[in-house]
Amino acid sequence: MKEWARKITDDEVRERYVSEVVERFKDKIMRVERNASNQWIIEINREDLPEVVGYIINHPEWKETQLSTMVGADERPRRGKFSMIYWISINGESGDIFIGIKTYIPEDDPKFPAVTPVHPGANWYEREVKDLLGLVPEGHPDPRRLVLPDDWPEGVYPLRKDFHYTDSPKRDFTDETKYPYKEPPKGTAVFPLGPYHVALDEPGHFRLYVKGEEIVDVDYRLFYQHRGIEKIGENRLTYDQVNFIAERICGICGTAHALAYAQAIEAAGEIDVPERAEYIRTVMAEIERLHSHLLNLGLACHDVGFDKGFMDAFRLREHVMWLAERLTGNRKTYGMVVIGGVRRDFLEYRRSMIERVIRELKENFQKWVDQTLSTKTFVKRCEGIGILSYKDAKRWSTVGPFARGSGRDLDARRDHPFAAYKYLDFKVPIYKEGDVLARCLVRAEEILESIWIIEQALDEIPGGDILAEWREIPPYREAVGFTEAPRGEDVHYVITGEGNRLYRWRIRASTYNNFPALPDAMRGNTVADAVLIIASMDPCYSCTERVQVVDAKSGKVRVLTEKELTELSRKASRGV
Amino acid sequence: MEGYERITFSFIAVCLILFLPPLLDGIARKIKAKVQLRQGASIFQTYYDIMTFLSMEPVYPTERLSFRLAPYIAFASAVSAALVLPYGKVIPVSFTGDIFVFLYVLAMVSIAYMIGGFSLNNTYTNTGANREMMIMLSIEPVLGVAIGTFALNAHTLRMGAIPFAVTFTVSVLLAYALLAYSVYVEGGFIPFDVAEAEQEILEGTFCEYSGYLLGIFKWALMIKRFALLWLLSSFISIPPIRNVANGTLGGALILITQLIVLFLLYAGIAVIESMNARLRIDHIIRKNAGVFLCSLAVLALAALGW
Amino acid sequence: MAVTLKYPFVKLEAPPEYRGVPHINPRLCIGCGACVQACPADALLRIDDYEKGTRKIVLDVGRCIRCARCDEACPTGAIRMTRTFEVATLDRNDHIEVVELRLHRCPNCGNYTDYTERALEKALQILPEGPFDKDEIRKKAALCRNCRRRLTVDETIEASREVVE
Amino acid sequence: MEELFTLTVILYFLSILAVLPLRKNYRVSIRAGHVLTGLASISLLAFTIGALPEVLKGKAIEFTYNLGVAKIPFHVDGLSLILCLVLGSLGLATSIYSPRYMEFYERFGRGWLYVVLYSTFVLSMVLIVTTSNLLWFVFFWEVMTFTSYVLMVWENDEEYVRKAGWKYFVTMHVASTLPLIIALAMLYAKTGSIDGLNFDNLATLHLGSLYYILFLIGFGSKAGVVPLHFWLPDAHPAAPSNVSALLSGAMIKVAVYGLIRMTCFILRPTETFGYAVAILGTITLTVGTLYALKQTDAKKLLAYHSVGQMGYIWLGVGAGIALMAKGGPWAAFGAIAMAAGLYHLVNHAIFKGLLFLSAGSVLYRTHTRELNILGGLAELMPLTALFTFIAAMSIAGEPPFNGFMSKWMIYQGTFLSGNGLLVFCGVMALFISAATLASFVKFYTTAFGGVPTALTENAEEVPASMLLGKGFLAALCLLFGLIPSSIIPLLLAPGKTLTGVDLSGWISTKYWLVTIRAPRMPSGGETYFNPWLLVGVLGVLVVAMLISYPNRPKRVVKVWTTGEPVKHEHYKLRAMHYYGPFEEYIHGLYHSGEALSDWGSSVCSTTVKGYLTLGRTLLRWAEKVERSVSSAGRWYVENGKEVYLDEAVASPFIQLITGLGIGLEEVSLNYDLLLVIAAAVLGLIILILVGW
Repeated sequence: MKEWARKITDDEVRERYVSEVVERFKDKIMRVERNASNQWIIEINREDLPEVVGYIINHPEWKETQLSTMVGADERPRRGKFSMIYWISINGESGDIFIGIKTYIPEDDPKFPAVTPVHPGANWYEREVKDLLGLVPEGHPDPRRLVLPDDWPEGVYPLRKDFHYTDSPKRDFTDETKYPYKEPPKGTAVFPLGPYHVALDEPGHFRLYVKGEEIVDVDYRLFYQHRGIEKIGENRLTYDQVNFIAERICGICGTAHALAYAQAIEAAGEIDVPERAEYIRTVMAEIERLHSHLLNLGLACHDVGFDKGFMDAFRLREHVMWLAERLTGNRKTYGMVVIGGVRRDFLEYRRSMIERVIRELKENFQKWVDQTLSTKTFVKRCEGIGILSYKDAKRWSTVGPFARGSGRDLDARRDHPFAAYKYLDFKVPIYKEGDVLARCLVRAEEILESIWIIEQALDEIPGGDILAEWREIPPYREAVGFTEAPRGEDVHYVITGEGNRLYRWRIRASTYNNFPALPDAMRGNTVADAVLIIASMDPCYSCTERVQVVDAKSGKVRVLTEKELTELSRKASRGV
Repeated sequence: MEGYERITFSFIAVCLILFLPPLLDGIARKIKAKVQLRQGASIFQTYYDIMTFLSMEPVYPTERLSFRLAPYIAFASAVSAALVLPYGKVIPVSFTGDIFVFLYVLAMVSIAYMIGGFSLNNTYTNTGANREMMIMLSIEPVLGVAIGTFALNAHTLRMGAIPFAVTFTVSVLLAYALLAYSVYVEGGFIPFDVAEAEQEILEGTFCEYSGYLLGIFKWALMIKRFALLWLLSSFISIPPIRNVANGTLGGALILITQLIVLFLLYAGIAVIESMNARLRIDHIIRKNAGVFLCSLAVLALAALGW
Repeated sequence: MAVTLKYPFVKLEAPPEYRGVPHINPRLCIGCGACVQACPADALLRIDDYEKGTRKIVLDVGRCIRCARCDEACPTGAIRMTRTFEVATLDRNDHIEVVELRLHRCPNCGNYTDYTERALEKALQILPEGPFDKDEIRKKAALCRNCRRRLTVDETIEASREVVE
Repeated sequence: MEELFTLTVILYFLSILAVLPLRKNYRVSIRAGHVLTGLASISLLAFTIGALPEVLKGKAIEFTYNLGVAKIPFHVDGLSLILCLVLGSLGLATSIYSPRYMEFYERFGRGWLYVVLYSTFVLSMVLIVTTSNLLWFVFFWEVMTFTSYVLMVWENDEEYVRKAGWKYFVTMHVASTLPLIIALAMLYAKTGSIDGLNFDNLATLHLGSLYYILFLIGFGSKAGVVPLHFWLPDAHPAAPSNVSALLSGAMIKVAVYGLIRMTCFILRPTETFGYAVAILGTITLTVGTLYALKQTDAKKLLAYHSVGQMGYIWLGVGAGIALMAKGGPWAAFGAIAMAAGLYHLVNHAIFKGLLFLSAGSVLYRTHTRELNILGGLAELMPLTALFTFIAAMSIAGEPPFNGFMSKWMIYQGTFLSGNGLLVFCGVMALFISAATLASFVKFYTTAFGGVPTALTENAEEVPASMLLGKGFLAALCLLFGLIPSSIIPLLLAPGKTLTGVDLSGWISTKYWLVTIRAPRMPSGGETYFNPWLLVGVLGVLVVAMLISYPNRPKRVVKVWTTGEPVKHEHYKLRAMHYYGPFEEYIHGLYHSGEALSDWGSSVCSTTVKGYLTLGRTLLRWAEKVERSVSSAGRWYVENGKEVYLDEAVASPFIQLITGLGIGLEEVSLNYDLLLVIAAAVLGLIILILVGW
């Protein structure tokens, strides 16, 4: 076991953190509970939320803290109250610990004091709780809708237990969207970016308020493709099935989500995963990181018109994709991770395949980096652009390469070792410049580290089972599962339920934490760089759907048949 | 005899002007693909693209005449500009022999692009048009110095006459470099393609064009590039063979040399294009201004007769 | 590695491990519905019609997420991931695969049971050797739930009566 | 021919007389006045055309007005005729345009005063460019300055207008009239008689280089040459647009006339002086246009362009002077260069006049000149948009409009001069041509492009008479662009007179083909341009494409906002943000330009201060006089609304004329009657013209 890993798994260290919090807020704390080796839950009154959460996050000595996730749950059937829990992780050299600050909110007075003024990173979480559960954050600086569409009626909260998952409230399709965007500052024009924009991978909307080409202010909007996965997971699916839906949250970092979910359930159900399975999980996670980072570096090149770099990066990525296909049967959405282990073993021929591909990748990627960094025009475009300061990075609780490019020293693989990372040795690349180039370099170095991790893992992989047997998971246990996805820490929080079903499942993808920081990175840059800055944050995809026609009058959704589709396309192209 | 020669060459010229540019684009795409280690589409792909565009009915964002006529004006100006260049020893339609008229007529392509872009309330098209203008603004003095040097050396501004009259001095060689640079920038090749940047501003003005309007506009832009490069290629290819090229055969020789140089230039440009990222507009202005300040030295050399 | 092929003019072979479109082999399918239970995406449905006495196992590839859970769950190997990946079509109905099986009719009351004839056949086929009354099992297995319960109750009563007597 | 000239003068006087009885009715007085000034302009144009054959033969028309107390000698040669053409056509256009446009200023009243000033202003310019006596030249010059000043401050309830007017008034007197008066005094001392100040007499004298400097400053400041341009961008926009058109279109051209007349015809052209003029021109065109690039006030933008375009004219004229002085084959080429400068002079008068009238039309309908808040006028004012577009393309120098022809000739004159310095000037001119284009793309597209804003959505096309005035100028833009042979012979006349060389070997204009030959040109190196062939080729191609791909909008949709709705007033690049990165790059130049301008105005203000201090010391003995003189300016600026300095000064004259007009007051001169009289006068003009 590596030296640092030993240090941070030390229980004493963990208890010291918790006891400091407990000492300080003695009178306000109602309950302290340890629910997994590195997860504590502290229950307080809702009035004290900003103070306690703010204290831990802005603690002067624990530098690399962040708001990992915040979950509102409708616990009325059980306790007659709503619950909310703020999960704060303490990273870096400081230690390996998740502290959940839990509070209950009565049904008749669904309000709580907002944490956002103390820590802006809570902005989205609190708006989401308001949208989906009807818990109102008081004193929130930006009380606009976040998740729900414009035509969703007021007072209908989809995540409450009395809202059935097949329900569809009557919606008014006739009106065009009237989202209350910020008024443009005086003398500025609006530069709308998305949701349909060539360079955006995801249907997000940025509203750049520009003076000529200079970005003065930014407003944004997301959740065009909100799919209500959490609700499905809580109602329709069994634990095992959820795992596969979790994998499909993201087209790029599916394994990270599946793994985070599986680990959450494993933590709640105290399932021991065989060591070989942990190694295989690690290798899969790193393969995923390889292809994701190569994709992002390629796209960064593409966004500035450097197609040689783009094509070369994608060609390298193609090898990784091919490898993934041979290992798991698919290029993405590997379907490897299940609760208790993995589904496919690394047979001998697969091992040699990995070794070969990794060796080639190592050589070629080094060449790619040299070539790209020697392209002056590319470096010129990336240098000094989209600077996110360390302070802003911390303020918004950013994660992953986006945070590490701004000098934040955090990486869930090292700080909260999961899977086989505790047995392996690797570096966490950190750049302090905070610009696009720094983020690209972080990714480039992480690719090399990933290669090194895979090499180690293949060397050290033990024999044995790959799947642990598990029977039943005790109901109403809470746990968080976390992984370091390519874009940063992914956190899944579960409350287990009865009948092989989840009671509450909360997904927090890494982009969720990174996104609100983008306006800070974009202000003061030019329109030309906007797309590059967005790409350098590496936002997550949503998968597209088939063509559906929504009849604006009746609100019915109809899927087109072949004939109609052909007819429609013909009409569109002939301009009739 | 004279008449037949003129008609033949003019016919070849018109064919070249109209139908060579897409092929050149296709070849450039193929070369880029090869540089990027791709297979790449067929060299005729650009023809297919243009034909597809031309067969489709456009969707109009406005009924404003300035928007609707812009592609036609661009196309007509690009072709007109290309028609006054020498093909062999023949100029197909000589409404002028003057390089300034050529440049101004060519600039009308950009003006059409700008007017088209600015006739809408759309920040994308506006920004594209705005950038086009700034590039033109910043490259114009460099072009001016190049022409000035040629004028000082050859004592004429007639395109057909400069390559025949120019004497090779240091300043003229540098003027060639300046001309090549300005042709590259004016042609809007990467890293100077900011006005039609796809990822940043959705191809600028083209964002709102569709169907055959877009087809005509793209075609016009290709012809504009062709005209610029043909000018450069004439300037490069005529001087070395001007003494041996006599009569009709000489004209044919010049035409073939021009074509070969054009292909070489295009190939070179394709390689440079694929190896570079797009610059930002402020980078470009700074770069062009720097080139201009350096180019003043060239003008000084030319004034001294070197 | 040459990455670009002249696809679709050149056929592209998927690797042997590839998880492609699932396909139900109707000859093997016994209509047990295990795959329907396993499917996270509701791509598989079981539709019973007790009037006509049919069971439909409906596979909608348009909904399938290629997780291969059905493949793992199938007791007969009827549903298998193929190596096909070309699923683009203009009509989403092309994606639907239906296996229709006859439900077993209870020999006692004449109603349809909630299992198919094939499932029954398969179950009886794989009966392990053992010290129990195979004929009795065959007889009872063929009955519908109600009749079986009634029969069991009757038998128990009879048995207890025997004991009493 | 001089009868027509006399008729012009009489008509101008008549217009002054005619409005005095009508001074109670604002609209009628302005209409009546402008009918007469319009007729006067037609008469002047007729005179120009009538005198053309004589002048082209190299002869001048000479005549003298003997007013008893004074004799005013006139000498009309090619140079004068060019200016007569400008004044005639521009005067005609403004006369047609103004009656409706001046309704916009009805709240200020005093329509009769406006007409009096307008007529005096135009007439003074006509007389400046035709008189051949320095004393009268300076006298009319002062009349021109004075009347233009009063017209400039017409909108006198605005603080900035009064300030700009005062700035103009002081600068003109310090930097323009003063040097001229010094020169006049020195020459008078030399010759000793008023007749001795006749130009032909002065030309026989050998005069020192001091005169060059005096004339350079005197005419340079009037022409708005850097660094004495600082008054212009404030003064020209302050005036009503029709007056701005005359100020920018005609008045500053008169300064060029003066420069050529004084330094080439009276003094001898020298190379150094030519280079100085060319370099000043280059600096002016660079500074003026680059400043114009960042303006968002429509009229201020146009005013800065007046500075810039004056630079082109000076460059052409300067190159002409330098090359003519060089002698030999270059002299002929110099004549071509000077003709290029004069060509630009004529063209600038036309398109800048048109642009100011267009800006006035926009102001008339939308009550604003701020480009940031305008937009979408092309839909609502289609003809105005068309005329503005023609003018914008002309000033930007796009073929086949007139601006291109003159710029092209300036390029020929500089690039082919074989002189590194002039080539550099040409390079700058080429660059600034692009900047001009940029600026006018902005001007046109911000005001006319896009969707109407809240401010403009109720605008409609301006009245027919205003359109007619602009249409006339737009037609001239096309005429001088497409048929250069219609004007080039006239433009070559001054050069011909100066050099005495036969230019037919150097420049030939056959209908529409212009061919230029420069010294040392290799055989087959002549440059030529045929605008008709260009238009033909363009037209054929456009029509062919339109036939192949007919342009009928079948599907009109909203603009693409990438999926989220954006209000159209926010979805637009604002005028102030056009070319941001470029302006940012050259902001150093703006700094130095401001420094130059500050320097120029501080020199002037120091002079004024010194003058006032001197005056105060000298006039201390007469306190009464002192008070009224030294505080006149301040007093005027502060109380501009109540009392007029000009009115006070001119009141005896006005009262005299009023008295004369009393007799006519009974005659009910209504508009219709005026038109009948106008038709009669028009007939008279035609008769005279035909008679010759």
